[in-house]
Amino acid sequence: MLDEIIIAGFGGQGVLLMGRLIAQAGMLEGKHVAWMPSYGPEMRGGTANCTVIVSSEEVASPVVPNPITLIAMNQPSLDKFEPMVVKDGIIVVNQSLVSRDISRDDIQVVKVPANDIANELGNLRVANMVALGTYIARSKSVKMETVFEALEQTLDKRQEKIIALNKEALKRGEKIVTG
Amino acid sequence: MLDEIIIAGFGGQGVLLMGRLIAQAGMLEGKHVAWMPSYGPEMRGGTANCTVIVSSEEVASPVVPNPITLIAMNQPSLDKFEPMVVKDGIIVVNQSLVSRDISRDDIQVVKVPANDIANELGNLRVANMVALGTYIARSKSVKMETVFEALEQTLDKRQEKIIALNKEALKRGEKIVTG
Amino acid sequence: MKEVFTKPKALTDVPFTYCPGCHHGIIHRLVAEAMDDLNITEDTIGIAPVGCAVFAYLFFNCDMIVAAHGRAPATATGIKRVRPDNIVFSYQGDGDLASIGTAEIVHAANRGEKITVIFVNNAIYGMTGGQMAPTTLQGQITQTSPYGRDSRTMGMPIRICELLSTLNSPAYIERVALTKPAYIVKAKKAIKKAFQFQVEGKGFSLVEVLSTCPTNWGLSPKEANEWLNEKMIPYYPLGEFKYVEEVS
Amino acid sequence: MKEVFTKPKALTDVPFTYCPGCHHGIIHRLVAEAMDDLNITEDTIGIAPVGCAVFAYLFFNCDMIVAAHGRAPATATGIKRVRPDNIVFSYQGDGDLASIGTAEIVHAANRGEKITVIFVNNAIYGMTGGQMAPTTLQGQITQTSPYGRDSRTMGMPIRICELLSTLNSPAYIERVALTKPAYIVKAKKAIKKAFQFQVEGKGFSLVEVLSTCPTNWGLSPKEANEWLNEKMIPYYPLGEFKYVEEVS
Amino acid sequence: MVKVIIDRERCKGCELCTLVCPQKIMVMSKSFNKKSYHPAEQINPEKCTGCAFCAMTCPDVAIEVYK
Amino acid sequence: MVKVIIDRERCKGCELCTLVCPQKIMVMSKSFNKKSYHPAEQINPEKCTGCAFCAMTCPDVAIEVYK
Amino acid sequence: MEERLLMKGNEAIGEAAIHAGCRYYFGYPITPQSELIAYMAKRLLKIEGATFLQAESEISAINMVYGAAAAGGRVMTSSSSPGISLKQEGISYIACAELPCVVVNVMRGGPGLGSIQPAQGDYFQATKGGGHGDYRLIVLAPSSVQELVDLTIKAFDLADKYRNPAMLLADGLLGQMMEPVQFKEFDEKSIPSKESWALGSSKGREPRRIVPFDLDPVELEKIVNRLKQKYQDMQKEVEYELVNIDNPDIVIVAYGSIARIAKTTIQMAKKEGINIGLIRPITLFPFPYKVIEDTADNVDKFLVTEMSLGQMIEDVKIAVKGKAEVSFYGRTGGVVISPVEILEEVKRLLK
Amino acid sequence: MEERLLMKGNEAIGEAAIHAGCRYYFGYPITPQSELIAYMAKRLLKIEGATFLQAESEISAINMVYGAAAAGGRVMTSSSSPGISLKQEGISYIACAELPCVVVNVMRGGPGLGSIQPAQGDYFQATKGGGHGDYRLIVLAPSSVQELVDLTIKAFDLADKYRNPAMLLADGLLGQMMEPVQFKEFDEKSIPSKESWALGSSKGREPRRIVPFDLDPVELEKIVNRLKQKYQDMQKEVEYELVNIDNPDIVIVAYGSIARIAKTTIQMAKKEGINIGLIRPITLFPFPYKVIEDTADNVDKFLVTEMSLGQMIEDVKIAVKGKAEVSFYGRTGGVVISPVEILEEVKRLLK
Ligand SMILES: Cc1ncc(C[n+]2csc(CCOP(=O)(O)OP(=O)(O)O)c2C)c(N)n1
Ligand SMILES: Cc1ncc(C[n+]2csc(CCOP(=O)(O)OP(=O)(O)O)c2C)c(N)n1
Ligand code: SF4
Ligand code: SF4
Ligand code: SF4
Ligand code: SF4
Ligand code: SF4
Ligand code: SF4
Ligand SMILES: [Mg+2]
Ligand SMILES: [Mg+2]
Repeated sequence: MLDEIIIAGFGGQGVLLMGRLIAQAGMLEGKHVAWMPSYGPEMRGGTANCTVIVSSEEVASPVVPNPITLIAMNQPSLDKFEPMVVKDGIIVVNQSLVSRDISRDDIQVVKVPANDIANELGNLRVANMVALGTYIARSKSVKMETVFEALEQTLDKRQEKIIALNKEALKRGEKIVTG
Repeated sequence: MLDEIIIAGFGGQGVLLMGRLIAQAGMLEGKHVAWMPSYGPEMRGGTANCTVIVSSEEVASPVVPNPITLIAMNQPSLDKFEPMVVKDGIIVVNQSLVSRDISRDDIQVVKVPANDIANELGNLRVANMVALGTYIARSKSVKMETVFEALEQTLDKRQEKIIALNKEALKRGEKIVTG
Repeated sequence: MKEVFTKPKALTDVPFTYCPGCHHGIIHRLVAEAMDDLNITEDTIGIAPVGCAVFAYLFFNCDMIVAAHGRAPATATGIKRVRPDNIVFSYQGDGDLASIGTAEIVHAANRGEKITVIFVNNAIYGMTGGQMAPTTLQGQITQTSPYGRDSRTMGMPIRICELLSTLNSPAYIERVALTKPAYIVKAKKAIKKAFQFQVEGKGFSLVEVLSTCPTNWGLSPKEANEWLNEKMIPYYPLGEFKYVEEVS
Repeated sequence: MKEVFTKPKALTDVPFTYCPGCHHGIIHRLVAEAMDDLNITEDTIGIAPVGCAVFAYLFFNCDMIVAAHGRAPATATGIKRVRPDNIVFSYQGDGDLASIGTAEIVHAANRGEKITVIFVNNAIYGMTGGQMAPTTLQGQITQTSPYGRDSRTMGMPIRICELLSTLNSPAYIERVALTKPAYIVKAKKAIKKAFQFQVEGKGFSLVEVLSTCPTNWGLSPKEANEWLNEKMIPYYPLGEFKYVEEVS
Repeated sequence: MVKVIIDRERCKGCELCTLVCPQKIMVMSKSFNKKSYHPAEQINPEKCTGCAFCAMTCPDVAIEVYK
Repeated sequence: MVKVIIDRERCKGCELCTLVCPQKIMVMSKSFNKKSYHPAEQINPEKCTGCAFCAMTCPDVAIEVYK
Repeated sequence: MEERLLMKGNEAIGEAAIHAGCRYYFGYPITPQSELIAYMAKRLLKIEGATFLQAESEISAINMVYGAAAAGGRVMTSSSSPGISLKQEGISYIACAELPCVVVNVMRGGPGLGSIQPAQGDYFQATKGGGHGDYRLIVLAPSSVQELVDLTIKAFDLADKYRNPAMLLADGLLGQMMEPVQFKEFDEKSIPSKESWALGSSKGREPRRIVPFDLDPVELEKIVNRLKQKYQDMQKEVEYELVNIDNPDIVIVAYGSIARIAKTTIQMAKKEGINIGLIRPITLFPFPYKVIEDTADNVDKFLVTEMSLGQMIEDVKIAVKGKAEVSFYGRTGGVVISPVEILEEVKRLLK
Repeated sequence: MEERLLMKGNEAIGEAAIHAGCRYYFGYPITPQSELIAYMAKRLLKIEGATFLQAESEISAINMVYGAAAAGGRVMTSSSSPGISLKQEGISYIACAELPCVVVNVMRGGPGLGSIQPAQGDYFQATKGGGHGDYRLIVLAPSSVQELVDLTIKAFDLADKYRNPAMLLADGLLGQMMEPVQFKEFDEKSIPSKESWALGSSKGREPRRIVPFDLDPVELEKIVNRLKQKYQDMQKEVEYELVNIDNPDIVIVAYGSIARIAKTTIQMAKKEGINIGLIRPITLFPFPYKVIEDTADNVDKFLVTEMSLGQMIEDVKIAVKGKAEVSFYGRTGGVVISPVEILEEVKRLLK
């Protein structure tokens, strides 16, 4: 099993956390994982992105010029990374912030109105979890329960409410795929 | 023609200047010359020495482990450098400050009571010129007139008296050899 | 219509790369206004530091160079000695000037180099993500003082104006802030004066500007301004520390 | 017979390598006397600088290390942090401390490192043969100010005690001289106090000792003493600059 | 009459101008600019005194004031 | 009685002790030591007060004073 | 089995250092190793008797390390390229004084202020001595977060064993990435005692002197010869990884993060029927000359690939002794080489 | 014929610099180059508009050089080994910014504080870049006082030609010795104009920016590739001296003062019927690989001799490509190798 994911969005959208959770969950499931952020001041105000690899084999190159999966949390990210996705790859796109359609026809697209759903849930900040839920449901690279576990390990345990909300968001995202 | 000279003495005895004058004179006579001082704080209060090479050939190594000539201005210098002089080499020794005899019998020794002569001349500081005069007379590596010329080029021209005194000292040193 | 306020000509059109609410932008503008006012832009050589203001070379309409971290005063010295007729300024952060560059600023000031130094004190290392600066306040939490600056092992914040004012040679040293229009007016005067001193050949001048770093302070721009007023100004009193009419 | 004056035990038997009349020797003795008096020799770690006193490691009967030029305060910091129960002192010249080591001394002082600094100000670089130091007097001729120090391009001499006293953290700073027995008595007290402060955990202490360099000043030891009295003391006033009973 | 021009695209939505306007007529827009900041906007321009406090304070030189 | 001991071989002939002796009984010897310095020597030892100024001043710790 | 933790490279170095008993850290912030200094602050400031100190500069930091090492502390500093340049004088002192310490360089693009992206342009500086005089660092080149952990621990051990500074030569890619890591149990008792040489209280023994110089050349030469002997002894610490080295069409020599990228190239090549071998030096000093030389007896072509204009290639050439062709592929400025690029270069060479 | 002057090496460098139009000097005292800084003070302080400045440190000095070079001045700094280590960051900046300047290193024994006697332990630092990142200095290695003069002048010219820092790599022996020198007429008009790139008044032109970094790796790589091209172009400046190279029993490779000592060895050997050749690299970067490789086609044995533990030998090995045996003889710590020692080593090798 192998997934190579690029997750991209605005600085404040929590894309690094999304990647971390996938990696953490992969690790908990005994897979080989690697997570690689973009870094430096160019992130300031601009876009942020990270790369995650989940694999049953040892991870060689952590750099992924051509991802199997792209999670595009906003328009500029889609513009930047769409051309790089491999043939037959997947793009999970945050429909709430992306107006245009995807131009390539050799890839599979999953649209999720992440911000709208997050708004429904009462907190725009969990839009990332919504999209993450969609990704997990679609790719099955890791199990949803393991992501829950990863979430609990990563977030401050005393913030039960927030954890609950995040889980809720993940599930709502999942529904986009599972219906 | 080749002479390789080590001149050694106390810090204040003017041994560096002696070397410089030989080198300068050699240069004026169109010879190849090199001058090399000992340097650094170990000189402070201790001994000073320099190496001079005067040659009709280009000077390769400026370092002379085994000099042809040694001018020893005091006892410690003689102790240190006597063993290094080449067989059949020359040692010009400042008899005023060296009590012992030279132990080697495979070298030629010229004794000059440089301090005493300088004292006679009324200035202890020209002991170096006395010894230099002796050396030049003995070695003939450069001509005395050229040393005079070098002296004039090196010392402040306004100090005519000092130059005259130095020349006088050189001549007195010369006499040790020429009689 | 009359221009009441427009972008100074000494600024390029490149939008600043600074975070929202960061005072670096205001300081840049005041420096540019001083250049405009004194009509020296074409003769000025500016020195960007290593720090958030490393990008300053993009923003000023004059010749610019990026110095090594902390060494801007030395680089300024080199430039000014070759081009005494040009106006040379360095623009330095507090990590740059008060930490790694301590020797350079002390000695440039002491030599009375005829340069202008704009010293941006935001009590933190901005560019590298919020580490403690020599100017970080007692108790302030940063990446490298995660439990608050502890004066017992990390020392008290250094007051650069006070320190440099013990030297004979500096001609003009002042500390200003930007958290109110009235302060900004004063800051503008100070920065202009600092260039004026150089134009008149009077010697070393330095303006310390208390500045915010909302990003690394973890505060909104508004809160950052308040924090500066409440915490920084009491420790770093505003005012003129040195003003020498005639430098011998 | 009673000993009125004997060589302190904290000195080894190795004869000093300093030039005739050089005050380094007196200062060494005073440091050793302080160690004897406080009975701390066995717990003391000394730091020799790069300068004429680089050989200090030969002379003191305690553990010693030679620091890189100017960095003795940093090296002292490293040692003291690992061995807080030892007494750590650095011994530095004016080239070492006031020129290349400016950042290190300012920040060690500012952190209030619990170390003792003996600062030997002889207004020149002794070891390297007499170049200008930051403390060289206006008009003074050296190898690198052959026409006299010119304050217009080389700045005025830096007064280190005054500079460091603007910082919060140093506990004790004093300037002394050695040109008269009365001065020597005072210097001895100051140096002892500087160690005493450390023994009591009070924090950073520094004693600046005005010192002669007959060799590079081109003066006899006697003339050097006179020059120090007449030229240096007026510019470098003797006295206590900082004395903090309780360091917070 | 005073005219205050805000460069919506240079504005980073820091809100500092709104704090210094004595007339309280600088407010933050609900809309986004291209960098996804909410830019400042002026309401009730007729109340503007042209004091330029807003412009002086703006770290992004996004405000110009004309009379 | 006071006894002043001068280590002739440590002495570098700097003359500083001669300058501070209130009794003017420290003088420079005409002879050389091994390092070719003229060492200090005490004359009229009976005049010595044991003030130890000479010893305090000696940069080479060449003087010891006993009472 | 020890717990697997997902850790960022920089933090993993920090944790490994503390795990290995490092209690003294002196550093100065610089990207891309800032997480390391922050991590050391967070951890060491909570350990009684430990010291975390943000120095006023890299120079001060390395000279604090010098002092702390002399006093017997297990001590570390870290920085990135420009900051490491500033430490060269200090490192030369520490090497001359024969003191153990660990210096971490998380390399970034250069020269000058460069960029903050990964690079390998400091190979010469690390392995040949960027400072003055004849000295060498032990240089370890990790290529995964787990190796950051293992080699950090090893760096401390080798530093103590040889009383020599050891450098962990990483890059921004390794420093910034996260991977699962495990910490094997570490026996603090394995740290050699420093009581026989470190500075401290001299009660009951002769005072000690740490003196990195001797104005008498003959004496200084003795010190240098002692170093020389030590560097020869270190040869036995050579470590490297061999991949697919049996009968390859070509052998890639690469270290650090580029070596793992090359592994992807190898996998890709296999699919195309190209047989690529890999020699990955893990110790850069001592350098695995012998295995490369031996390999050159059976292989015609070597490709050295580095994120530089070509530095390690010189050591490879020295090892190969003209027995095989040695080519180079590099990118600089912070550009990370992609597996495809390397593959294309291989194909070009095999044509 | 120009006048012959007896000059001390350090002073000869100073006079040559001024002769070549150098009007800006920033330095910090250190033995054994103190006469040079003193000479610059004496001369430059008397020239209207020139600057002599004793900086507060070597770091400040090199950063002043950076500024002065950016402003278009013909500028120099000098130091000795430990001081040169401190300049590494600054040198890397200057190289990245493509600014011309001359850096003099009068080497002394190392590592650490070392000694103040002659040594050649900074070869790696000079030729491979002791600083971070991919850059190179032009490195010239004089072996007589006359060459100190000629190569100082050449260093300025090459620095300007390539807009790259050039290093004069001398040692304490050359710096301290006196030999006769001559100054050929120098045409100040030969100094290339810097008006097209130096900082100054921007009236009538676009403002200029000297920016030794780019956070975009791809952009930074363009800068580095420009450097690379330049370093390739520099290959044509290779200079070396060949002695007795026709049919030697063995070839010595040596530079600087050791090369002239080796010449004495050659003379001595001739008397004993031993035929020794000498290749003396005059430019250490670019290094004369080709002549060494070509020589290796006809000669079995090479002896590299340096006042170090063996540094240039690596370049010789790279050049020789295994075609001949390459041995080493070195002394360190400030010990000057004697002609006899070398001869004995030669005899041992020829046995
Ligand atoms: C020699 C060196 N050390 C460290 C750094 C990393 N660095 C970049 S900016 C900076 C400090 C920035 O802080 P400051 O000077 O206060 O400026 P600010 O960003 O806060 O405006 C540091 C340490 C560097 N580039 N070079
Ligand atoms: C990095 C470095 N720079 C320069 C030197 C050369 N150096 C040795 S001692 C010294 C200065 C000595 O002057 P000071 O500190 O005043 O001590 P003093 O000899 O006067 O007591 C210098 C510059 C050095 N050893 N290392
Ligand atoms: S990090 Fe701080 S100083 Fe830097 S631009 Fe952002 S707010 Fe300003
Ligand atoms: S050179 Fe000066 S400071 Fe050094 S020992 Fe001699 S007199 Fe003392
Ligand atoms: S000019 Fe003054 S009144 Fe008008 S909007 Fe700006 S701050 Fe408000
Ligand atoms: S101050 Fe400037 S950047 Fe901030 S909100 Fe107002 S217009 Fe926008
Ligand atoms: S003890 Fe006093 S009186 Fe006696 S010799 Fe010494 S200085 Fe003179
Ligand atoms: S003070 Fe000491 S060294 Fe000087 S002359 Fe007197 S005894 Fe000798
Ligand atoms: Mg700051
Ligand atoms: Mg001094």
